[in-house]
Amino acid sequence: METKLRIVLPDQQLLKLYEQMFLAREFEERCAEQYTKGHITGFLHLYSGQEAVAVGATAALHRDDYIISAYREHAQAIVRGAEPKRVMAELFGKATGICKGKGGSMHLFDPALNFMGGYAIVGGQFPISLGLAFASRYRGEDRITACFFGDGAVNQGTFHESLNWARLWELPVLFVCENNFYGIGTEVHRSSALANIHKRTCGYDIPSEKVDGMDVIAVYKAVKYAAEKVRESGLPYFIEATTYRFRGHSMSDPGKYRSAAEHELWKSRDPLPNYARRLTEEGIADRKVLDAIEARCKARVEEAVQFAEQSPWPEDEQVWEDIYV
Amino acid sequence: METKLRIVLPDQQLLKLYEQMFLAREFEERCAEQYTKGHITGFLHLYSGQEAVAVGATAALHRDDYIISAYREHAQAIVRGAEPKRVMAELFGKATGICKGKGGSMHLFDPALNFMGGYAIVGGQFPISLGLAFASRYRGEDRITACFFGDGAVNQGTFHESLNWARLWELPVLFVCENNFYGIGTEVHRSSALANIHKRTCGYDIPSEKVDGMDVIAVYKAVKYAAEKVRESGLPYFIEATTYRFRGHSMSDPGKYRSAAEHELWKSRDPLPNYARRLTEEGIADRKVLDAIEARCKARVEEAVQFAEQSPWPEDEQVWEDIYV
Amino acid sequence: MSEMNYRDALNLALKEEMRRDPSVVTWGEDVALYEGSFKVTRGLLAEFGEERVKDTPISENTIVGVTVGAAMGGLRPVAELMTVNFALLAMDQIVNHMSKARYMFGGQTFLPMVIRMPGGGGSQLGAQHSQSLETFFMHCPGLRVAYPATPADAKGLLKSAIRDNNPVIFLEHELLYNSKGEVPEDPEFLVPLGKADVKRPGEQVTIVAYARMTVLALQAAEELAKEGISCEVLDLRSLAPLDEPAILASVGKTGRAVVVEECWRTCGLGAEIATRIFENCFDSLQAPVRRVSGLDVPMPYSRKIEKLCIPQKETIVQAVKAVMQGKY
Amino acid sequence: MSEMNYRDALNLALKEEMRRDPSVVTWGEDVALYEGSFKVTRGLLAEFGEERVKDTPISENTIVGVTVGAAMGGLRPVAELMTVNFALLAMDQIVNHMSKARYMFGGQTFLPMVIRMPGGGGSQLGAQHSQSLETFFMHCPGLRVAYPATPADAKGLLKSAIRDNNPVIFLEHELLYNSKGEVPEDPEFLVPLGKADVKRPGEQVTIVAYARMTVLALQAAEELAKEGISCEVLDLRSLAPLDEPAILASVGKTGRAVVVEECWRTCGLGAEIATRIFENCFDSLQAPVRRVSGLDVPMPYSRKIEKLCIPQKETIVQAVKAVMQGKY
Ligand SMILES: Cc1ncc(C[n+]2csc(CCOP(=O)(O)OP(=O)(O)O)c2C)c(N)n1
Ligand SMILES: Cc1ncc(C[n+]2csc(CCOP(=O)(O)OP(=O)(O)O)c2C)c(N)n1
Ligand SMILES: [Mg+2]
Ligand SMILES: [Mg+2]
Repeated sequence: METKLRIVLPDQQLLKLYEQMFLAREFEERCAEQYTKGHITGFLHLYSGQEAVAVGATAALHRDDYIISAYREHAQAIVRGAEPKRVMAELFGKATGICKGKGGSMHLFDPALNFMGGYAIVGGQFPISLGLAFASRYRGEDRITACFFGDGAVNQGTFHESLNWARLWELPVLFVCENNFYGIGTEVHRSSALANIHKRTCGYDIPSEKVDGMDVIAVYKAVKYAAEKVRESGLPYFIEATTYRFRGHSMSDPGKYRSAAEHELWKSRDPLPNYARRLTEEGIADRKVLDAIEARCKARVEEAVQFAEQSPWPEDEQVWEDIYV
Repeated sequence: METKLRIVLPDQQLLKLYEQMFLAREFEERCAEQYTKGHITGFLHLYSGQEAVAVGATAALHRDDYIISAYREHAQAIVRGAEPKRVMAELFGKATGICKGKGGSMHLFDPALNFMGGYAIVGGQFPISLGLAFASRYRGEDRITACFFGDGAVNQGTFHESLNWARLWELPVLFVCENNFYGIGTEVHRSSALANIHKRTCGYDIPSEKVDGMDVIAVYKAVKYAAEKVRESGLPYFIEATTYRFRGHSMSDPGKYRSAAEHELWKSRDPLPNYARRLTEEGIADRKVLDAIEARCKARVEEAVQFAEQSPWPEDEQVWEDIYV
Repeated sequence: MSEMNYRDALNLALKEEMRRDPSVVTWGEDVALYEGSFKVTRGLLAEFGEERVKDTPISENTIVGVTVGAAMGGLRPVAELMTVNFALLAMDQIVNHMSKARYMFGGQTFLPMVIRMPGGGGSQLGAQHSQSLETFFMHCPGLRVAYPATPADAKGLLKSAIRDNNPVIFLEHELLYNSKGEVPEDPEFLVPLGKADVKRPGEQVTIVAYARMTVLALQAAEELAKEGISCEVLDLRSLAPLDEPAILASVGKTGRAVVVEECWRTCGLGAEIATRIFENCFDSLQAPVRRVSGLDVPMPYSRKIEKLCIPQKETIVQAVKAVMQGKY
Repeated sequence: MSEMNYRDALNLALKEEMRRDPSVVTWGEDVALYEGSFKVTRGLLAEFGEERVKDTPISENTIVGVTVGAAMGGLRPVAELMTVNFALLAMDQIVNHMSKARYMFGGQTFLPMVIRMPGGGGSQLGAQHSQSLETFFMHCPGLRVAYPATPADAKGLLKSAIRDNNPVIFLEHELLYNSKGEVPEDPEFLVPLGKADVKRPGEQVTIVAYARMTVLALQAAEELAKEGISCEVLDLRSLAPLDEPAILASVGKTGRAVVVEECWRTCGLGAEIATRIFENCFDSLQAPVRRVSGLDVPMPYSRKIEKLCIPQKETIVQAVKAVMQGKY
């Protein structure tokens, strides 16, 4: 028996979760379109399919908590509060982008939102998350750091170094592994001796658990519990959220290494329609309400595309700015 | 109840273990003396106290098996069969050294002995040991690779990357951690979240066990069992041998971070006198036999020192040799 | 001869060498089942099987270290790092181990290994994915470094690298994978490591370049020829050993030089080449050597400003003209 | 002024800055309880406690990454890598993260952090422990790099580095820790980053050097003075930014230059400095700039041959004489 939604959160917030997931999906799908049109170039890693993780987790964190992630982070930034238009402008390489067009898809950052960056080096964010957590603790802030990463990242040396270190220094870090079962074209059991990723924390005395990353409420509850654990104990905690990306690794990957059957199975677990069904079944929203939400999201993303298109390019001189203080 | 020695090995071999431990100790103590005299310079990390590990393990391995280690490896090389005089000459920086004076204390190497090197970068030998093991398996050789390292090395990223990889590729590697409880001046519980090092393999599905590294017979038996496991299964195995270095980290370290009481406790567990006592108690040797062994070792090391002293320096041109084939 | 692209030329080199010598094996992230991030290893798993063509975890330092060990153990491994940017995670194994093992062990071992890696910028991949790190490898003794500009050189150099008994860093330019050219079919066609190649003979100024910079230099030379300036384009092909005799011979003839480097200018390889020219041709040089370099900035993402950071045909043309006027 | 050695000057700089600013924290392998492998952090744990002075596991890439994160989070962390050789394990965090975070995030963050590391060779530590990797850091935009030669500069530069809002690689020479000199007591005594210093004025030839090479250059100049050759010794102190104006001013005056670098010659920083001199003083130079460099070999252990690989007073003297004769 699933918990009734209303026991978990009030209606407004339950609807907000849907809105955020829809916004994220819409954003990513429009990115794909803009990439095809040549407006977005470079690597473009889309989040479609994984929305329940970012949305559920972010809702469970405090606004002050740090979030840090990898290169598949558009949705995470937007759900945290980044304006879709500034993110889209960034992907277009425009001066109005969230990083002035200097970062691009893989390097979104907004200190005002405590969104501490997307990083393109697999595993690069682990040690940085520890430093952020140390700084918070040092200053006596009631802040934890949530560090997002993929299943492929757990074989990087920094994963090990950082898990050991986080426990040793007793740092308030919540590790969130988004296990979508593939690192590019390599399935997790072809890269990890222990494919059951959350079990890998046994060597560091860090508690861990697995959660269904296609269920936004399950993610919300797990992260809520874990974040409070981290906050109270000051110690790290580890969550593995199993999920799936509906697209290839990046726009240039046709994703042929995954079978149609596997794809279909996961498609049937799409977090959006499934959550929408629960919302209506439990009488929290009817189709009209959802339609309105969806229309609002579509309009926001359309506005973002227009904004990005119409925004100016960076000036040539900007090449030399922002290297040193 | 300890196993009776004669159940484990024939007398000759039991005596050989003593001879090797004594030779190793004598060698190291004379190195210390030569360092004080200025004949040996650079870093000098001595093995005194840890002899039971190298001697017990090497005796349990096949002559064809690869051994690879770190920078505290004089004894390991000598026990494997390296001539003390060529090792001493290496430490003196002489052309007759085992690496022509180019490697020094931290880089002993002898392919004829399948002694695949001492490495001075903590953790550097892990991936190399995997490559050696892969090459053996690829050629269908009945050879395993024994990789020695310290308790400090287990927090290096390569430890994690290599353990995962060794299990994933099913490589015949025997990992031997010499836990002497300190990495330079840092005690193991100040560097490892899980101080019980052999438990850290849980994240890689690699079996592991702990053995008393002050007891040459215990080490021999554990490594014998483990090496056969590796040979039969083709899979990695992990041994933690708890031990102690009687000297500072290197000759320049007075070792003040360790209490006198701790030092005394471990001194009472010195593998040499304890093993000598067992040999006499079980009637395998009397004091005269041991005296003869000890005298022989002393003479060999004395000869080594003389050889090193009298050997020529490398020629200047040698600086340019051995970079490329 | 048959026309093929740089990617396929590299692929063919791998296949030919694997057919020729069973001790050649290859591994890297996504090289087997996925056939490589840039598809250079296409068809290898199918032809050579799981024991010779292997996927690895995302563990770059260990990728290189395993390759060192396998080479020490008698194989001829060819590893791929997905891009040169990730070689920064493997600098310990590259610089501390791969380049030094032979020397520090007194010549008792050798490492017949190759680490392949795509490099270069210009695809709007941002600061962490657009680096040109060739100078790092060139600075480190004990390594051979190759970086081909054409499909034929790609094939011939990779084959030589695999057969060489020294450790080789083999760079491939991401923007050249689709570039086409004639490639000899002879499976014994080899391009020697350490030999530069005059890709276009000329009289008045030498343009020293490598990899994609050679392609741009040739375009610039073509354009300059129309204005009556005759450029010799010297393609280094190998960065280590550096073919100093070829550089000095060309500059000795032309009396002027422009060095084009994609890497950062400060302490880039262009400074080394310029210095060797200055040191050796001091009296015969008719103008200061000029460097055309990548800008000393982390690479910005936006294509509008990214292109300012990488040498372009136009910047090479300008530099040549300036050198012709003896101006700095 | 009081006389103290380089080690104690660095130690004092750390103490003064930690007293001055509670956001200054420090960590590294063995820096707390053991007080540092080279004892630079002596007394810090006792004075500042476990939360400000911390031991770390042997995890170099993470040491640098934690420092990046802590700086991003508003602290002024100073990390120690036990030696520069181990920085090769941290090149990912240094080059991919520390040097680029500000730029790739569009200037929305800055990293007031310092990574200290002893470097250099000459103690018979063999190939893996004797490297001079300063050029790697100098090549990478986004970093500041300092490498002092004297106790006073050590103190003043480290204090500036800690107060600077940019990420700084702070190199210390292992063979200089015991060297003595006068050090100002004023806790506001700072040596600016990016400013070279004429350590000995002279007329006929400029010796450009840094760190221990400055010490050797001064000895060489002393000896050359006896033979009537007047050398100006310019100590770079900072390698990035490079004080090009100071270099050009000195060489503009003397017309001759010798650059002394401890690192490998090929693509070493000496090539950069020589090139800048050639580029800018082409017409006024009276002889080719000469480099005195570390040999392009992995460092051998044996002291007999190790010393051939590192510039010595004598090799500098010879180079100056050759330059005075206009010879190459
Ligand atoms: C250090 C490093 N190595 C390799 C890559 C290339 N690469 C980019 S994403 C990726 C796979 C990562 O998989 P995972 O962590 O599961 O994240 P996902 O893409 O599934 O979100 C790889 C190998 C990289 N960016 N950084
Ligand atoms: C990568 C690296 N980091 C730091 C060092 C400096 N260092 C040399 S030995 C050592 C401690 C290693 O301890 P452990 O692995 O327990 O070996 P032990 O010395 O006890 O035999 C350290 C930190 C090094 N050599 N390599
Ligand atoms: Mg994944
Ligand atoms: Mg130890």
